[in-house]
Amino acid sequence: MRNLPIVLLVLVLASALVAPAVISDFNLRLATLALHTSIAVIGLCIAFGWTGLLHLGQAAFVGIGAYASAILTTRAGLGFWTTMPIALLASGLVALCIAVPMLRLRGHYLALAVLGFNVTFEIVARNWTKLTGGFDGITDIPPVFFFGWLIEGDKGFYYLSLFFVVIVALFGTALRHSRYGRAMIAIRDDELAAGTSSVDVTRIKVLAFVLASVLAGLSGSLYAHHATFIAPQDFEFGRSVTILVMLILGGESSVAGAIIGSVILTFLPELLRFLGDYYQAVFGVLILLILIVMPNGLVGQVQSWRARWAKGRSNG
Amino acid sequence: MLQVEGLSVSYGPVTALDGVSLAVSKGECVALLGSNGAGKTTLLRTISGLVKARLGSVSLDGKAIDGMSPENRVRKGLCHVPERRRIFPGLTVLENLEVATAPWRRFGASIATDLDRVFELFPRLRERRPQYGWSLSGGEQQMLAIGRALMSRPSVLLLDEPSLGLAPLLAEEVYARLSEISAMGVTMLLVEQNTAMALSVASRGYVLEHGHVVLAGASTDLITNPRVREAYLGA
Amino acid sequence: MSAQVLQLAINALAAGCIYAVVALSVEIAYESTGVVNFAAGQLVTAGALIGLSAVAYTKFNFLPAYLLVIVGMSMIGIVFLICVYLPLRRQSVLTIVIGTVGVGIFIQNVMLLTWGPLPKSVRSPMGSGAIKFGDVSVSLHVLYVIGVTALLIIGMYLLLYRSSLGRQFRATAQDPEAATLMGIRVKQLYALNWILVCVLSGIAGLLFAPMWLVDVTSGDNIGLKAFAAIMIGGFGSVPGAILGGIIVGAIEIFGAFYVSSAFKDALVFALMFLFLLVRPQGIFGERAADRA
Amino acid sequence: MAESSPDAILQVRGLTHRFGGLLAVSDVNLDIVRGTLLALIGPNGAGKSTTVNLLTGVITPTSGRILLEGQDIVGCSSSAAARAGMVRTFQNGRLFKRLTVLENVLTGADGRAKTSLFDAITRNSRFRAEEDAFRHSAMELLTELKLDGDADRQVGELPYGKQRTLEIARALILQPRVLLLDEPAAGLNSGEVEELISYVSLLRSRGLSILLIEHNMGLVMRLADRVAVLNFGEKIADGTPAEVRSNERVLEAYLGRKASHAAG
Repeated sequence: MRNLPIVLLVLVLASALVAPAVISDFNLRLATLALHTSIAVIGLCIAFGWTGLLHLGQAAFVGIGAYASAILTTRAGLGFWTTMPIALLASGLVALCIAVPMLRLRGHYLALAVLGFNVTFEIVARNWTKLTGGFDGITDIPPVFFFGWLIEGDKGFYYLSLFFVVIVALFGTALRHSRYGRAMIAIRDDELAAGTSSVDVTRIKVLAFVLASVLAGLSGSLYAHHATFIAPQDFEFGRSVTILVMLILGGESSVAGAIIGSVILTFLPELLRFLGDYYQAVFGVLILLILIVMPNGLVGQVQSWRARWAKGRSNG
Repeated sequence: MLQVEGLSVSYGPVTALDGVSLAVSKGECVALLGSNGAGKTTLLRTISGLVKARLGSVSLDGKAIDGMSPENRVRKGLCHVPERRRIFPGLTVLENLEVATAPWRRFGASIATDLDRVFELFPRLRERRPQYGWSLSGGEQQMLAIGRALMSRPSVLLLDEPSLGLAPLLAEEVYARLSEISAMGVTMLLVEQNTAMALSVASRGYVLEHGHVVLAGASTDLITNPRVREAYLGA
Repeated sequence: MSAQVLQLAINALAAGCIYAVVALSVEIAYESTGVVNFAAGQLVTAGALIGLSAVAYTKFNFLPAYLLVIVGMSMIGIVFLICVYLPLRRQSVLTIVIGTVGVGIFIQNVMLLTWGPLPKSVRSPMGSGAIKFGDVSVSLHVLYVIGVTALLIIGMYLLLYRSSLGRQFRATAQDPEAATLMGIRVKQLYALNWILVCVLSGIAGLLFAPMWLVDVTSGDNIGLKAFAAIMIGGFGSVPGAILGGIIVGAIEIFGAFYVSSAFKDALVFALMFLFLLVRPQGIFGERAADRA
Repeated sequence: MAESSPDAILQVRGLTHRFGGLLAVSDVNLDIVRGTLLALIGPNGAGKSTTVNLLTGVITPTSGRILLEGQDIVGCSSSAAARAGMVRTFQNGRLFKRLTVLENVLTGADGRAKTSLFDAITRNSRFRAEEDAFRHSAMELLTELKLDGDADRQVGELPYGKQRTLEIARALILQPRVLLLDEPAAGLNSGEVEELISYVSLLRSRGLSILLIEHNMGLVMRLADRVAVLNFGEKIADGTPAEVRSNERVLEAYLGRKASHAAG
């Protein structure tokens, strides 16, 4: 029983590896989307799930990464492996610039400030036509070469995304089990006590916000090359809400939950296709139900069931 | 008048009260003594309905009020003046007093006599009528908290540390007013760390330790009982 | 002042009035529950669209139609209280805030299903007439917006500061537990709160609808501007919300004319960021660090 | 003013704090002699908690100086004060609920960490060595406090008494120069209080300087080398436990005027 998590992990990875062979092209496309979205969700897990920053603008940072990649590849002719690091850097730098003044703010101030940033980003993306292509967005973003091997079609991109998700998940897990992860969770649990336990609260908050944005940038860069077309509405405030809901659904302080949440919420419109136009309304109700029924998300729910089960066994 | 039987309260794993029983008869003033963390405040909060008891029962005038909401307990004449006064800082003194008439005031019912009664007890409040709650000094805030409670026309008054943070002279003045209120026939249960003051108004007292009643008796007996001193100053 | 500037100023005031009413609704919810209502924009749209249907239903009898809107919005407020606020009340404020986002999505899509995606034009009870003052032409609806807003603000003032109910409402907002101990029925006041919030947003919807075309997303932008208005005016201050709304209206109208109509909204948010940097408490507000 | 007695590890001079118009702490002087325990007592609302907040950088004083080993730490952030060696526990147990018992203690150790973010996410040998060292000292502390069996449990599963003990462990791993214990006995049963007393005595015998904030004088009388008494934000007495216990002003503050006459 002790090795159960490891067994599960191997099973999940194995099925993720063989999935492209068995699922339809359409589902493969969704799975790829779910994978690179989950990178942004893991980023939000660091900022919101652990550190407690109510971050309602993750989509804007995905957008910065996507536009940076798209503009540099289409205009300057650079390849993905050059633009991707630049995209990360761009999102991270923008985050750093706004983090220091914004993180003096708490709770709803931060939420509204980041929301305002998201809306401003949309306005700029729509109207700075020369740079961003305005409403029409940027088309014909080139595919990715991997050591001269063209990663084309969904199958190749699926494995590329999976590779990055595994790297990011490992990064997230390592971070969680280091002093940085501890400090972040300490800040969310009790900021005052974290300070008196020698945690440098401001520095860790800035770090969490910047890391979240760097991961969003990676997610955006992958998105741009996968979709080969980006437009401002891909990064609007509503998208930030979706990313947040993915995290809450999966379990707000768990890397695995972030991935699970983004997979479920990416496939949900398909699963609920019979609802037709009602899907979005149901989506709103779904948010409320998750908040009311299982505020700790799927992972949190499973953990509490396991704890109860273990308790029942030790008592019985 | 007020009867508490076998009351037990826990906050998660911590037991705050463990089988506390006490009774206050009509018109009586009873003091509740004990050190920090003994469970005095929890007891008052349970009586006024803010905290749900795990076991035991509270009854008022012989009728159990256990399921009743705090708002409805006020309507039955049970009013709790909470620790640290908790006046409404953004309401004026007059508004603080008027707002407490919500339980009984219907259209047109006059509050003038009730206001007069409070202003007679606390003339300072009359002067301060238009001032905001936050601008009052600690002593004035305490007077306002007591005055506000009187506006709800209580038959039983629960008071939590009315002398907290007050200079000795002010605390004595507050206590002088409390004995006047007691003389008007209002039943009182008084939590206080200032033993001498509490016992100067109260006729009887209970000593609480770790959620248990460890001692009960007349004020005159308690004041000389070494156990009371121990509870505060240690052996 | 040239006629043109005066003309712009009047339009700015009208737009500002609408933002001020929405900001007032957000501010009331925030002061009494600590919750920032992210569904404000969708509630504005709901007011406009319910108004549209109600006016058609009553065959352009505006008074009963508007009463229908107020009843409808009150019902939304009560449903919100029972289905969202009360079940989530014990959790952190952040959770409730995310809950309001869910409510917004729900309302928006129910409206999409009911009214469809196409923009609609809405008539004003004042008709489409205008008055000319020299070179300045002011539509009757704009004057109506300013008048109704003034009445609303006076009405809210009387309700909150001159009535027994308002006293209880403010007491509950400041200290719900102490209010309970004074025999105030706190749940009823929470109901009043959410009814006020929804009705105010709904009235803002009725006011803005005849000025622009209405579709299911038109309130979103108004909600966002109302947030900016509160940040500028200062969280925790009713006069701040009203002043902030008018400032936002002015920046938008003058900015569109003198700077760029594409970036007029960006100007609003730029000012908001400037305030966050230099004076995070806004013009009148609480200190930003005080409330978590 | 005895400016620099060589064996005073903490010297507080003229500490004053105003909330609005209210003087919460007024011109307070305190001295802790290295390796001794000073108890700070006083009735509810006397300003004890404010004093702790001032000493640990949670709030900044209106005026006054706080000299830790001769160095003024006024204006330091709470984390800087903690790293300087001014470490506290909280009156009502503020642990990190979503971390395990061991992780709670480790948070305190992290202030001494030298490794970078890069080391942490690559989990290289430098990082692992540091982490192992921290874990080792954390486990040592937990063993000493009989919490080693609970190291991997969530904090919420611990009984209250153990939670209070855990807070002391989290403070101790910071290697404090002065340990501030804010009402450590609140809510403990009498057996737990005895254990607390013997552990605090042990810490002092190892040379740790302690400031104990306590409401319950029983505990104070058994532990303190010196006692300072606050009332209305002012220090009204300072001396040995016996001196303070018979001090007229102290009795008055605690029991009220009449009782102190009756008792005296």
